[in-house]
Amino acid sequence: MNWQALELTLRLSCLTAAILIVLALPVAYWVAYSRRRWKFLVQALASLPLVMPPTVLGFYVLVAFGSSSPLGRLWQHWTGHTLAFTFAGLVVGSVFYSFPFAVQPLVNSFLAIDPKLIDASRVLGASRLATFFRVILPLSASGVATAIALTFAHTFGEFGVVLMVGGDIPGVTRTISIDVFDQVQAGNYAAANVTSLVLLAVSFLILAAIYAWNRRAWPRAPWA
Amino acid sequence: MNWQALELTLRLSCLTAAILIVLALPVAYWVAYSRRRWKFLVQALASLPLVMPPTVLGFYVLVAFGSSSPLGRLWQHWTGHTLAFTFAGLVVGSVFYSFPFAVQPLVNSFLAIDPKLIDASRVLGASRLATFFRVILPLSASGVATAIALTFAHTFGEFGVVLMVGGDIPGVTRTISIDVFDQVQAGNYAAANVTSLVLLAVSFLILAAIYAWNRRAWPRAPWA
Amino acid sequence: MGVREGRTLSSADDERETARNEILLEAAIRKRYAGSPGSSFSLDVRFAVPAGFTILFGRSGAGKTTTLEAIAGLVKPDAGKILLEERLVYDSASRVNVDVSHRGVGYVFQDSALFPHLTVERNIRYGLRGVPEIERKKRVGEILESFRIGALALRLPRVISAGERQRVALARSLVTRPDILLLDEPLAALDAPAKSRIVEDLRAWNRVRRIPILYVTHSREEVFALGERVLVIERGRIVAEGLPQDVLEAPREETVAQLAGFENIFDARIAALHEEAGTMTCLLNPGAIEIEAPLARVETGAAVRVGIRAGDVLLATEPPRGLSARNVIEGTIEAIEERDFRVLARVNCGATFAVLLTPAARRSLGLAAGQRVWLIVKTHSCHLLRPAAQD
Amino acid sequence: MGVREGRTLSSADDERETARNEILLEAAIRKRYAGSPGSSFSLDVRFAVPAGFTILFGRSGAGKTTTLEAIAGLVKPDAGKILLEERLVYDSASRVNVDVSHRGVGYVFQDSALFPHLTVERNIRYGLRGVPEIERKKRVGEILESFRIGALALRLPRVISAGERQRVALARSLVTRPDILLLDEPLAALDAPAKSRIVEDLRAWNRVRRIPILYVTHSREEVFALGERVLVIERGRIVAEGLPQDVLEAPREETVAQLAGFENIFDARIAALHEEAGTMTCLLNPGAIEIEAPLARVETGAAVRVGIRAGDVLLATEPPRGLSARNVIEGTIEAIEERDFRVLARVNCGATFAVLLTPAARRSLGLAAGQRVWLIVKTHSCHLLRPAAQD
Amino acid sequence: ARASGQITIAAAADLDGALHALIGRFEGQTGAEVRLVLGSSGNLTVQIEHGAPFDLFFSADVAHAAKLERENLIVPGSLVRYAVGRLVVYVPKDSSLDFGKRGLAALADPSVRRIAIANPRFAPYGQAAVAALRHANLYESLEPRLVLGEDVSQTTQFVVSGNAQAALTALSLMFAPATRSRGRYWVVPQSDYPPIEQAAVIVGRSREKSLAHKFLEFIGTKEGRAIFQRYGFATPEKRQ
Ligand SMILES: Nc1ncnc2c1ncn2[C@@H]1O[C@H](COP(=O)(O)OP(=O)(O)OP(=O)(O)O)[C@@H](O)[C@H]1O
Ligand SMILES: Nc1ncnc2c1ncn2[C@@H]1O[C@H](COP(=O)(O)OP(=O)(O)OP(=O)(O)O)[C@@H](O)[C@H]1O
Ligand SMILES: [Mg+2]
Ligand SMILES: [Mg+2]
Repeated sequence: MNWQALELTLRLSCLTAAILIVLALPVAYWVAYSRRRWKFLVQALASLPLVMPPTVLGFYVLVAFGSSSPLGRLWQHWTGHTLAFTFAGLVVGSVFYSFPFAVQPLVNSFLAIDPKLIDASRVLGASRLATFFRVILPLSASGVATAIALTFAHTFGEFGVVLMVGGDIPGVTRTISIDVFDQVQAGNYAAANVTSLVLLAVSFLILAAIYAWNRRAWPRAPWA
Repeated sequence: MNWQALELTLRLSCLTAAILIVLALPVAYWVAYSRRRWKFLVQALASLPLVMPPTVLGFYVLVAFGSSSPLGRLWQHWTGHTLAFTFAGLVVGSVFYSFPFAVQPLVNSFLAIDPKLIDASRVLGASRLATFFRVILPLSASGVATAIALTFAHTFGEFGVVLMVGGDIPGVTRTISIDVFDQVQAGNYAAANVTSLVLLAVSFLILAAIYAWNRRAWPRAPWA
Repeated sequence: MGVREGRTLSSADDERETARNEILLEAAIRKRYAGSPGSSFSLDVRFAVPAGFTILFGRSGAGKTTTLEAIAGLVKPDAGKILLEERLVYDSASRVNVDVSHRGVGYVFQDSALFPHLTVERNIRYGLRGVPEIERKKRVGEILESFRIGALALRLPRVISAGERQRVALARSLVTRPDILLLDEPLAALDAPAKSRIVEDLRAWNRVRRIPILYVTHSREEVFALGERVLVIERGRIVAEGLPQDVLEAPREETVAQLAGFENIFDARIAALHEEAGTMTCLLNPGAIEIEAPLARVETGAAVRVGIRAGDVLLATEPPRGLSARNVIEGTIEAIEERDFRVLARVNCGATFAVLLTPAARRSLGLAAGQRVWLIVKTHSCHLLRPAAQD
Repeated sequence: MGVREGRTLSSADDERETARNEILLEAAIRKRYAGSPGSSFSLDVRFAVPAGFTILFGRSGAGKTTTLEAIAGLVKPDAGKILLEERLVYDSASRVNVDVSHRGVGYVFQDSALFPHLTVERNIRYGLRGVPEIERKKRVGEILESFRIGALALRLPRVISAGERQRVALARSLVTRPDILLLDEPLAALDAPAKSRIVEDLRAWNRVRRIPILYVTHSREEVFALGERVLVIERGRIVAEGLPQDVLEAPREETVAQLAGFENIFDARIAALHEEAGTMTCLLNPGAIEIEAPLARVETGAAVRVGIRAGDVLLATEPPRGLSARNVIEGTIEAIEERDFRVLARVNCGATFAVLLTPAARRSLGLAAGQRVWLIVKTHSCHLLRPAAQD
Repeated sequence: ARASGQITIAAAADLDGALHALIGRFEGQTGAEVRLVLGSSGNLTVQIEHGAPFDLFFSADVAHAAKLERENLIVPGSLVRYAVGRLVVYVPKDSSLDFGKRGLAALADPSVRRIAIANPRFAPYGQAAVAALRHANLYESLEPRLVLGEDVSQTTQFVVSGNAQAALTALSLMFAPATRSRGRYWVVPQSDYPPIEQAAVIVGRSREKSLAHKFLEFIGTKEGRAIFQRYGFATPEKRQ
C-alpha cells in the first residue's frame, strides 16, 4: 500500500475541492441571479470540461502549460519551471476538470431559495455580499455539500488529467489513482485490489462525513 | 472525422442519461424523503463510483462482466456473447460510473421543495406516486436538467471505463472519446484537434439545449 | 352517501335540524411538541362536530392549526382517535392511521400553499383527477366565476396578490367536494366585500352539502357571520364550546371574554346572595359600585371577576325612571370617540366603563366629554368569569 | 436627524401638529404588469405621507403590495419619483435608483418571510449588524418582551405558529429603527387581544419616533384604531385620501362606500334642488321613497346613487315627533339578527334598509320581525356616490 | 469483391503506423477485412483474459504474450517474435543537445530539466530506457529529472507539448508528421539495452484462426519485414 500516494491524493482532493468552492460560488451566483437571457450558454460552457476525454483534456492542458504557450512561459518565468510535473499543475488541471461539478449544484441551490428571503435581507440593510453570506449560503448547505462531495470524489478518482499533466513522479504527482492504475498495468492484481479497497474505504468515510454534516445543517425536510 | 464514433457516442450518452434518470429518481426520492438516520451512508455509497480511477473501475467491471465471472457467464448463456465488448456492456458500465451525478442533484431539488406543497397535494387526494409526478418532479426541473446534463456530458467524455469494458471495437464500442484518444496517441494532433472541436461543439449544443429548456421550465427566480 | 344525497332534496330547514344532531366528525387528539428550546406545547382536545360551520376560535399559538393538521392526517397525534362520518381514520389504540389522501378532507392552509408551477386554473383542477372532463370544466368554471378569479385563470400563483391566492386556495379545496372541510383562516387576507361575498357563497354551498366545516378564525365578525357552533381553544385545551352567542356573549372563562371582546372586566367581591330573587350583589373594584348579577354558586365574600359587554350598557342623559333594569350607575363621560361606525364612550363611575353606541344615538343625545350620564346595565348582562390562566 | 431628535422632547400634541405638515414620504409611481395572461394590471399613484400612521386601504388586488414594494425598492417602477425624508431614492427622469439596503426602510411582508435557518432571536438580530452588542442585546430583549415572543427566542420559524411568525416579523423590522415603516397586513393572523396590544405598542412607539408608517389593511377596525390618515386605492389608482372619518364615513366613490361598509346603496333620481335650504330631494329605487340629501352639483332628473350607513339610521317604534331630522320613513321589520354584538335589522319601506342597533336598544324597544317601525335619517347621513367602475 | 472473412487485431500503440501499412497490403491481397484495435499491452492482455473478441494480439513485448500462452488462451505454438523495437532520444527541434558527439551523456546538460520515459514498471520501452541510462552511468544522476508516461506515446507528447526537454521513446513513433515536425531524434545504439522483442499470438477464442495464421505468415514475408523496418523496427534474430 502506497501511503505516500494516498496522502498526496487526499491533499490534492481537499485543495481542489476548497479552491473549486471558492471559484464556483461567484460563478454560480452569477448564473443563478443574472438576468441575462444568454446565461444558459454560460451554464453549458461551464459543463464543457466534462465532455472531453480526460487524457485528451490532459493533453491540451499540457500544451497550454508547455514552454511553447504564453501561459507556460509566463509561469516558467516566475517559478523557473513548467507547471507540468508539479503538484501545482495537478491542482490546476483538477480544478479545471472538476469545475462543472462545483457550479451546477450551487446554481440549483441558489435558485431554490425563496426570493422573498433575499428581499427581506436587503430591506433589513444587508448588502448583497452580506446577504450572500448570511442568507443565501447557509440556505444552500445541501448544494455546497454536494459540490464538495462531487468535486472531492471526482478529483480523488481523477486519472486522465493527472496522468497527462503529472508525469507520475513519486511524492509529487503520483496519486493513488495512478498508483492503482500502474499496478493493474503491471499485472499486480492483488496489490491493485488492496489499494482499491483502501481508496474506497477512505473516500467512503470522507463522503459520509460530508453528507452527515449536511444532514445536521438546518433540516428543511418534513421529517426533521 | 469519425462520424460513426460520434453517432455511437451520442447514442450511448442519450441512452445512459435516460436510464440513469429512471434509476436515479427512486433512489433520490428515498434519500430525500426517508426518515432513516443512516441514509447519509447511502448517499456516500452512491457517490463511490466516482472515486475509483475510471480505468481501474473499468478493470473491475470487466472482471465482473468477463467470461470468467458468474455474471458474465450467465449473460453469455442468454445472449451468446459476453457483456463486455458490446454496446450493452458500455451502457451498463457508463450507467454505473455516472450514477452519482444523477442522484445528488435530484436529492437536492427534492429537498428544496416546500413540504407544505406535498401536504397540499396529498390532502387533495393525490397518492404518493401522483404527488411525485404532478408536484415533486415538475418542481425539480432544474435538478432533472442538471442530472441529465451532467450524466450526458460525463458519458460523452467517458473514457476509462469505456476503453476497458468496450475494447475499442470500431462501430460497436469505439466512442468518440476513444477515437480522439487514439488520434493523440498516434500523434495525429491535427485530426485530434478537429475531432475535439466537433466533440465540443456537439456537446455544447446539447448542453445549451438542456439548460435552455430548464430556463423555460417554470422560472422561480426573482427576475423571471 | 345515499343518505346525504337524499337529504339535499328535503327542505333546507328540516334538514338543518336533523343534521344538527348527527355528529360527522369526532376527535380526541393528544400531541406534544417537546424538545424545542423555550416552552413546549401540548395539545389535548376532544370534541364532536356536526354538519355545518363550527368555528375554532383561539388566540395565536393556541393549537388551532395543529388540531386541523391532526384531523387531516398531516401530523400524527401521540395518542387519540379520530372518526370521520363514522369511519375510523386514526386510532392510536388499534394503530389505525388512514393515509391523508384517503381521508376525504378538504384543507385550506393558513398560507395558501398553491402549486407554484401550475396556473390558477390547473391548481383548482388538481384535485379533480377522476372526474370526467365535462364535469370538471363545469365545476372549475363555476368556482372561478363565483370567487371572481376567472381573470386570473391562466396566471401563475407568483404573479397574483395575496388575497387572490387565498381565494384560489379556497376554490381548490371546495371544488373537490370533500366530506369534511378544514379551513385555517381562509379569509384573513381578504377585504370586507370579498369576505362577505365568499362567506355567503360558503353558507349557500353548505346548505346543500351539509358537511362539517371546521373553520379557524380570529375575527369575531366571522364567528357570528358563519358560526353555528364555536369551539374555543386555549393553550391546547378546549375551554368553551357551544353556540356563538352562548360562548362569546356569556363567557365563563376570562380568556374567552377577552377574545370575545368583553370590554369591561372588573375585580369584584360578592356582597350578598338573594336566593329568592335569583340575583346576588357584587361590589366592583374598590367597592365603589354595587351591581346586581345573576345568582351563581359562590360564597358571600368570594373574590370574582365580572365581565360586561360595552354594547350591553345603555346610556341616558337623564336619570331613567320606571325601568326594569336593576343597575343604574351615575357617572361622567371621560372620553368619547368614533371607531369604525361605532361610538365608544368611557364613563367614569368610580371605575371606568366602556359603552358602545351608534353614531346616530350619540348625535341625538348630543353626547360629549365631561357630560353627566347614567349607565343602565341589565342583571343578565353581568357575567361572572373564571380568572385567566397566568400568561 | 438633529431636528427629529429634538422634537421628541417637545410635548406629544404640539409635535403631532408640526409633524402633520411635514411630508416625509413623497411618491409618484407608475408600474404596469403586462403580458400576463388574463387582464393586465397597472398602478399609477401619487401621494405624500407625513409622520404618523397612514393606512393604505383597498380591496384584494388593488395594488397595495405593489406600492409598498416600489417604495422599498423591491420592485422597479416603470416611471416615477420617490422621496424619503427629502432624499431622492428613485427618479426615472434622472435615473436615480438607491439600493434597497440603503433606503432605511422597515418592511413587514404579507407573508412573514422569516429566515428559516435562523432562530427567532437571530432573525430579530439580523438587521442590527452595526449596533454594539450591549445595545443590541437590550433592544432585542425589549422587543421580545413587548411582543410576548420571548419563549420562542431559540426556536426556528418552522416550528412556531402563523401568528407567532407575524409577531417575529414585525419585531424584526421595528428593532432596526427604520426611517420609514411599510407594513403589509402585519396583524392579519393575530387574535383581537394580541392585535390591540401590538397596535397600542406601535402607537406608543411612533409617538416617540414620529416616522411615516404606511400600513396596509383590510380591517376597518384597524383603520380607526391606527389611522391618522387613509389612502384608498382601487385598481391601481388612489381614489380617496384624508382622515378616516372623512374618507370612510363620507365616501364619494361607490367602491370606497362598499369597502367602508355602506350597507345601504340605492339607485336614485334627483327630483328637486332646494338651493336656499342646501338640500335636494332624491327618489330612491322605483320612486317609492323620497329622501332629502345635502345639495350637490347635479341636474334635476340625473341618475345618482345614494349611500346610507346602517349605523346612521335611527329606529323608533312610534312615529317620532318634534325631531330635526327631515327624513322619516315608515316600514316593517323584515328580519332582525345579532351579529358580533351588533343587531342588524332589515326594514322594508318599499326598498329594504339595513339598520344597525345595539343589543341593548333592541331589547329596550322589544324589536321583532313583522313590527311596524319608523326610520329616521339625517340629511347629512345621505351620501351621493359616483358609480363604481365596471367589475 | 473476394470477401473472405474478417479479423480483429489488437495491437500495442507503437505499432500503429506499421500495422496500418501492413493491413492495407494484406487486405488488398486477400480481400479479407481487418479491424485494428490499439491499446496498451497490459490493457489488451486483461481484455483477452476476459473474453475480448480479438483474433490476433501484437504485444509490445514478449512477456504479455507469454503470459497468455501460459494461461492457455492462445492457439498453441502461435507465438511469434515479429519485430524488435528501437529506442531513440527525442528532443525539441530547437534543442542544442548534440547526441552525435556525446551520446546519452548529452542528457546531463543542465538545460534538460525533465526527461520523459515510459513507466518502467510495465512498459518495455521504459525498461529499455532505464537500462540504457544505467549503461551510460547516468541513471543515478538523472533519476530526479525523470517523468513517467503511461506509454511511449505519452512520453513523446511530453516533449511535443514543450514540457520535457527530452524523451526516451520508440523509433516507430518518429514517423508521425506532428512528431517529426516538432522535434528530432537520435537512435540509441542497440547494444546499450536488452533487445525490445515484440511477440504476437493468435487468440485461442478466435473464429478466424486460418485467416489469423495467414496474417501472421504475411508479416513474416519479405514484404512484411520491409514494412516493419520502414516503421523503425529491427528484424528479430532467429532463435528457436
Ligand atoms: N409580478 C406580477 N406580475 C403580474 N401581475 C402581478 C404581479 N404581482 C401582482 N400582480 C397583479 O397586480 C395586482 C395588484 O397586486 P398587489 O399584490 O399589489 O395587490 P394587493 O393590493 O396587495 O392585494 P392583496 O390585498 O390581495 O394582497 C393584482 O391583480 C395582481 O394579480
Ligand atoms: N413543529 C412544531 N414543533 C414544535 N412546536 C410547534 C410546532 N408547530 C407548532 N408549534 C407550537 O405549538 C403551538 C401551537 O401552534 P399552532 O400552529 O397550532 O397554533 P395556532 O393556534 O394555529 O396559532 P396561529 O393563530 O398563530 O396560527 C405554538 O405555540 C407553536 O409554537
Ligand atoms: Mg395557525
Ligand atoms: Mg398584498
